[in-house]
Amino acid sequence: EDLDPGEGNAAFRHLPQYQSYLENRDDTRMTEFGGSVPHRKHDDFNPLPKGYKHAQPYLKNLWLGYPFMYHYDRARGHTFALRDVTHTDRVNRYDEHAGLPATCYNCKTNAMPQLLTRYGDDFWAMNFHRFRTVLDPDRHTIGCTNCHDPSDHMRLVITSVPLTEALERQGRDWRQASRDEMRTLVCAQCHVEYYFETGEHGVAAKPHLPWDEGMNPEDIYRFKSAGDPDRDGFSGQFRDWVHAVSKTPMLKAQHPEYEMFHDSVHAQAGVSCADCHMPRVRVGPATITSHHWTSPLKSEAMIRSACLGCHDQLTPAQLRERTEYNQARVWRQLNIAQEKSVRAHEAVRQAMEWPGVDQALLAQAREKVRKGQWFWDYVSAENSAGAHNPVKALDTLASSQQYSDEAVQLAIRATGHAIAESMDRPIGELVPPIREHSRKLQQDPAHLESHPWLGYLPLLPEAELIWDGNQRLR
Amino acid sequence: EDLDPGEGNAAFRHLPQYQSYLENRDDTRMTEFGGSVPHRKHDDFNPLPKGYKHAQPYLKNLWLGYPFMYHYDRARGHTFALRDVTHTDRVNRYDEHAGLPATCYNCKTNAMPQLLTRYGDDFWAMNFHRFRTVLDPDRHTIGCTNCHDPSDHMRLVITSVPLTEALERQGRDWRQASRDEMRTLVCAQCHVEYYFETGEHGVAAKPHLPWDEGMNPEDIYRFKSAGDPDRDGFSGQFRDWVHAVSKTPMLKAQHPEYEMFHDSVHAQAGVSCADCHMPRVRVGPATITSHHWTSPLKSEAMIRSACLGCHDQLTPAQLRERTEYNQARVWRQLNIAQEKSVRAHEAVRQAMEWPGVDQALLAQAREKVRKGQWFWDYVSAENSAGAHNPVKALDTLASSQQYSDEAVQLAIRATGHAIAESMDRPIGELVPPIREHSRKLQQDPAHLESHPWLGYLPLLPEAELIWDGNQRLR
Amino acid sequence: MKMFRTMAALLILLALLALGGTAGHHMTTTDAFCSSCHAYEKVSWDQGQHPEVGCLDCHTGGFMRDKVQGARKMFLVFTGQRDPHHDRLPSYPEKTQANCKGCHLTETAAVHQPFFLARHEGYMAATGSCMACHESGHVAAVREQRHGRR
Ligand code: HEC
Ligand code: HEC
Ligand code: HEC
Ligand code: HEC
Ligand code: HEC
Ligand code: HEC
Ligand code: HEC
Ligand code: HEC
Ligand code: HEC
Ligand code: HEC
Ligand code: HEC
Ligand code: HEC
Ligand code: HEC
Ligand code: HEC
Ligand SMILES: [Ca+2]
Ligand SMILES: [Ca+2]
Repeated sequence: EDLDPGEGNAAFRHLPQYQSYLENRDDTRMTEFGGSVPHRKHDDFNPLPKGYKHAQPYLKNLWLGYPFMYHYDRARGHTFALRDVTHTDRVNRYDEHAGLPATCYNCKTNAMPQLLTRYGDDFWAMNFHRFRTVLDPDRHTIGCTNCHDPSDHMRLVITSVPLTEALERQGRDWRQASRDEMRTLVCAQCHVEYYFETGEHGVAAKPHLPWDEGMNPEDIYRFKSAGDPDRDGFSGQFRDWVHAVSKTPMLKAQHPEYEMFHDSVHAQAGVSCADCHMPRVRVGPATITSHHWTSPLKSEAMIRSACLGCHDQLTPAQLRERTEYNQARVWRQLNIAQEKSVRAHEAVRQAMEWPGVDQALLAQAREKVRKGQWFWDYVSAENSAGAHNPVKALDTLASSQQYSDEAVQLAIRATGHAIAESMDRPIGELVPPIREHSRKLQQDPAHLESHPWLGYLPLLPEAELIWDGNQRLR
Repeated sequence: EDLDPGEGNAAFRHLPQYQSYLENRDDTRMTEFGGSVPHRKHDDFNPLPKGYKHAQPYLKNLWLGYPFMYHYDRARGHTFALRDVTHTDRVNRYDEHAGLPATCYNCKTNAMPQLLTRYGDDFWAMNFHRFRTVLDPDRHTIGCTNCHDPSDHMRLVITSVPLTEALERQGRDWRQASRDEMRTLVCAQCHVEYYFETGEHGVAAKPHLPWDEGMNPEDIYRFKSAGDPDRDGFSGQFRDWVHAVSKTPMLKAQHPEYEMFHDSVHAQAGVSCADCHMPRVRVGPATITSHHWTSPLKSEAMIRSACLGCHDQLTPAQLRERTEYNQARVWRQLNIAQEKSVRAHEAVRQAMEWPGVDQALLAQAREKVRKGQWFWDYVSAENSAGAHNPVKALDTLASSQQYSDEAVQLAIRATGHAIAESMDRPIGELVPPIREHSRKLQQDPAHLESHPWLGYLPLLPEAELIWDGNQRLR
Repeated sequence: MKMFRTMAALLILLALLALGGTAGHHMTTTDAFCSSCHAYEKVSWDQGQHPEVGCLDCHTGGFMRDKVQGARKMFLVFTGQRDPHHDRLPSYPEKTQANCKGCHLTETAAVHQPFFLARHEGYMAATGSCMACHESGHVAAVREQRHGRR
């Protein structure tokens, strides 16, 4: 490529903030429900670093037919972003065509302005692989210029096009935002739910933030049920993919941290992301804003600097205890919602195979499957295990459970209650978790026979890895 | 009765706290989810003061066979306690025998010490009616000596026998408690879950606090599943009553404010009931502890004095908004849990009538009905609509919904899935709410035919009201 | 540096006190002197009902006790054993209360405000403490900020 993405982060290596930024390279520490070890998020059967006690065993089932079924790890520091996106199995590294578009770089690199200047709106839909060798995993991973304007004393700026446009649609301009608002908006560049516009109605593969009817799960669900082609870049019902087993048009939620947070008690009190994730810390004689974005619960010292400024009535131990109190309850309901969502797919599967099934009821059942899983994913994909807004997380999960149960009920009704009996089994027996799956495994017919649900996937042609990170292997 | 309960509250009428105590007589103001108008808690079809928009329409169904089905109103001020207990239809005023024992006075009068001195442990099981004319509704309603020792400069004291004993079983002595602890313990005398000991194993009808395994819903449920006769005053499974329709051995939760609160974020921070419900207020040149126990959300001024001492980062409007944000979510899930609990009773009812039903599965179904309703009632009977601990309230309601759903599933299974179809209808059609019911109505055969579930109640012999408050009518 | 300055100031004060000169005596009986340690009490007093009444009007146990206590307190602060800005301080409401009574439950009051006295006899019979109903010296909400919000 004839593109020079520049010196990137290295240009700032002499600033003390850069030193603290390098701490993002520590990916060895977990907290009870969070932390930075990039384990497989469905893996509750291996110890760290591969799995973790708090995992969601049915993730591969729930995402069957969508690249997320191949690979989904816990997030780690910003310094790894470019490395991780070029190693993930979600992107097809066995083919010259990546399957996923270049748009994925939007939230992984500081070079987006250069890329967009060079290619304009064509960029988004380009082949992901084209930029593997252009971007350097250290210099061009998420860094200073994502949030700062170096030509204006490092003033906070928004460089994300999707966020700028989403705000514009709300009649807001980040240039008018207060300093406090900016301390959250810089994060909302990436820690937000998104979808890709369709080429038909919008700009192919361009990320779009679905906020026009509100940021809560029911608002975004409504938004995605009836797209306005001009405004939203898609028409009618949006679908990220069709579930391989239940043939339901599904939605995927991604990291809606900002959306979960926006109506929390902290947001109401004017607290910003940076207040908790970028506390002021002492570095020798200077006091700087920490640029180590990670769980604030990693140590007592971190809780002290992140929380105690406001929470002087509580000790660090109490703050950790209380956050975990909330998270434990959210986590319990999250995993129950997960199981109910699996059951809903299975009910639809059984109903589909029933001769003479009532198609109208089946369609209603699918609608509830879609809704139930969306409400679950709003909490599941959000990375705080509920800490950002426990009350909303729990209410959302209760709704998810109810929608999934209704899906089962509708599917049973669609068969004149014929499948009532066969559905009446514990979930572990009815549908075991898919423990292993990847693009490589999907090339193996024996693997596709190892779980009833895997049989619904097409066999992939045998192929070898072409790309590994920014290395071309063959 | 040859008992002089003394001058009671009138003895303190010259103290400024007494003036503020008299404000408890205002029963005209509501808040969004709380307040003091004593409307019928199931009535969502009449305007105030009889009903209210936030009501729980299925209460009479859920308590069928238990006195609560006759009458259950929103609580109002302490000054009404004796009036209300002598007017409630839960106590049988149509018969010389009250049906409920004198023990009910335990939390309605300041004369308990005198009563217990006079009658000892015989008091609890005595006829409620015997004391109607003994206690004066103003002088002997809840008042100063419930919480204060006038012979020791009004020091805070615990006069409740059940609380004193519950603390003792935990190895605690309120005489050693700090001032802050006492500011909560005085409320825990009454705002707690209780049951009555059985005459067989304990002291007949004596109130007992079920805290020996913990205060959370699952702890108390376990406690009531296997009573230790010596410690608990009952043996094996405790039951408050058997549900008229599903024949399930049920539990009733009553006002577990202290239990809901005890592991909340406020409790963890050392906040006491009195901090929010008895703020310091100015009375001319004096600044006294308010003795108007009511919702702190009734006015901006109240929020200011009750909350702003700690919450200086939030405005009164924000505090109200946030509390209602939590309550609205709890309330939504509360009413869904309520409907699922009704459905569970109905499933068991249908299964019972199925020839050849599997009795073992039916018993399992009843176990889940009992559990689901208990978890619901822990939140329903708690008077803050979740404000005291929203995260626990929501988690508890999710569990309730799950247990009730499992009950339905088990009942269906017990019939070899025969009732799957007849159960598959909206709850409003399957079982409509019982809107009117009372002891008087239960004397009318036509009324018992007006709702399928009412048919399960025995017709009561015709009778006229004998008692009205402390007036004998005939 | 700040620490050093405080220590120096305290040493001088201690010296003045030891000399027992009138200047020293005068200086150590001003409200400003007290406020140099008791900032929260100063603010809570400012907002209370006794702007005209000085610290020592309420907080005196007599000349000797005041001086001995004063020297002791300076020693405690000087040696870093106590930090009056953050530690919970002892409180002797009975002693203070004697001074309340001295000003308010007087012969004059008995003559001019007999009802006041009669009512207060009742109040005191019930509670035994003026502070049950009056935050007269200090507004409690302000004073308690020193101990954390509660
Ligand atoms: C009031 C403090 C607070 C605020 C404000 C806040 N967070 Fe968090 N955040 C937390 C806590 C606590 C956790 C849970 C960490 C854990 O479980 O170890 C967390 C977790 C996260 C995680 C996952 C970290 C991990 O360990 O896996 C991400 C990502 C995150 N927050 C991003 C954001 C963003 C973006 C915003 C603003 C929209 C935000 N946070 C606002 C406190 C906060
Ligand atoms: C709107 C911003 C945004 C877009 C667009 C985006 N991501 Fe991400 N990505 C994030 C954020 C924020 C995280 C960290 C939080 C998390 O993991 O949920 C993340 C984490 C990741 C990770 C590391 C954790 C994991 O999921 O295994 C990978 C890999 C990744 N993204 C790949 C992709 C790919 C592939 C695409 C394109 C399909 C993409 N991202 C598009 C924001 C984005
Ligand atoms: C994800 C967003 C983000 C990234 C990436 C980022 N910063 Fe910052 N930076 C902030 C925020 C937020 C502040 C606080 C600004 C404020 O409070 O006004 C800040 C503050 C600063 C400041 C002002 C001094 C201080 O410590 O508060 C400097 C200098 C700075 N950053 C340098 C850098 C450098 C160098 C990098 C790259 C290594 C970098 N930043 C990457 C968000 C970011
Ligand atoms: C340009 C996109 C982008 C921006 C801007 C951004 N993030 Fe991230 N963030 C990511 C991605 C991508 C990851 C995951 C990287 C990976 O796992 O490879 C991540 C990971 C994280 C994590 C997890 C780190 C860990 O230790 O597990 C936290 C916490 C976090 N971000 C907080 C923030 C906060 C707070 C801000 C704003 C001050 C912010 N992020 C701004 C994209 C972004
Ligand atoms: C800039 C101020 C600020 C910071 C920083 C902050 N908080 Fe808070 N927090 C608040 C406010 C304000 C509330 C609402 C209650 C109140 O007014 O105190 C609150 C409420 C809470 C609650 C109770 C509500 C709930 O969601 O359960 C918890 C728990 C909590 N914070 C944890 C944390 C933790 C953990 C951190 C650090 C990672 C943190 N907070 C950082 C201001 C802050
Ligand atoms: C942090 C403040 C706070 C504490 C501490 C607190 N409450 Fe409350 N309480 C509330 C709020 C807020 C409501 C909801 C009022 C409403 O909805 O209008 C409430 C409601 C109530 C109600 C119902 C009032 C009504 O309007 O119907 C009762 C009874 C009650 N509390 C008793 C208690 C008891 C007993 C304790 C201690 C075990 C306690 N409260 C501790 C704030 C508190
Ligand atoms: C352990 C203390 C306690 C005992 C024992 C007790 N109550 Fe109550 N009662 C309360 C409290 C606290 C309230 C206010 C909160 C509420 O209504 O939930 C209340 C409220 C009431 C009310 C007014 C609201 C309503 O429910 O209609 C009536 C009537 C009442 N009780 C009757 C009784 C009767 C009859 C008994 C005996 C079976 C009884 N109480 C036993 C504590 C108790
Ligand atoms: C439900 C419990 C309860 C009842 C009933 C009650 N009080 Fe109190 N009272 C308290 C609490 C709690 C305090 C605050 C004590 C503390 O903070 O140490 C208090 C404080 C007082 C004080 C001390 C001064 C003050 O205002 O803080 C007096 C005097 C007093 N009450 C008188 C009365 C009188 C007179 C009645 C009857 C009209 C009464 N109390 C009824 C709980 C109660
Ligand atoms: C002796 C028993 C008893 C004690 C002690 C007690 N309560 Fe109550 N409380 C009741 C009863 C009974 C009612 C309901 C009265 C009625 O509706 O007839 C009630 C009602 C209430 C209400 C509802 C008032 C309204 O306006 O709706 C609040 C709030 C309340 N109590 C708070 C407290 C607090 C706070 C304490 C401790 C400081 C406390 N109570 C101590 C028995 C008690
Ligand atoms: C004596 C101190 C104190 C009083 C009084 C108090 N609070 Fe709090 N409140 C806290 C503390 C401490 C937290 C935990 C967060 C923190 O550290 O600020 C908190 C958290 C909260 C939260 C967030 C947690 C949740 O449950 O959602 C809300 C909402 C809240 N308080 C409302 C109120 C209201 C309403 C009142 C008055 C009726 C009140 N508080 C009175 C100390 C207090
Ligand atoms: C050198 C700092 C200092 C100065 C100046 C000072 N105090 Fe104190 N004061 C203290 C300390 C330290 C304590 C706690 C003593 C202890 O822990 O025994 C205290 C305690 C008190 C107490 C509570 C204990 C008691 O004796 O009743 C009162 C009242 C008090 N001081 C009043 C005053 C007054 C009035 C003045 C001015 C005449 C004053 N103080 C000047 C440091 C000081
Ligand atoms: C040195 C004499 C003196 C002492 C000691 C004293 N007072 Fe006073 N008090 C006054 C004077 C003078 C006023 C009139 C207000 C003013 O101008 O400061 C007053 C006013 C009051 C008032 C009425 C305030 C109003 O709003 O009308 C109260 C109540 C009071 N004092 C209580 C007390 C209490 C309680 C104490 C002990 C803690 C006390 N006083 C100690 C002299 C004194
Ligand atoms: C039980 C509460 C209570 C106690 C204890 C109490 N007071 Fe009062 N005080 C009041 C009230 C109420 C008023 C205003 C109405 C009145 O005079 O009764 C008042 C008024 C006053 C006034 C103002 C009189 C005026 O003319 O404006 C003074 C001065 C005063 N009190 C001093 C004291 C002193 C000194 C003590 C202790 C010996 C004391 N009080 C104890 C409740 C109390
Ligand atoms: C009108 C009387 C009055 C005046 C004037 C007064 N105080 Fe006090 N002070 C009190 C009373 C009464 C208490 C005890 C309160 C209690 O324990 O309830 C007290 C308590 C204290 C304490 C103990 C602190 C604690 O935490 O209990 C200190 C220190 C103190 N005062 C210092 C001062 C200083 C310094 C001034 C002048 C700036 C001052 N006071 C003026 C009446 C007064
Ligand atoms: Ca999405
Ligand atoms: Ca009970």
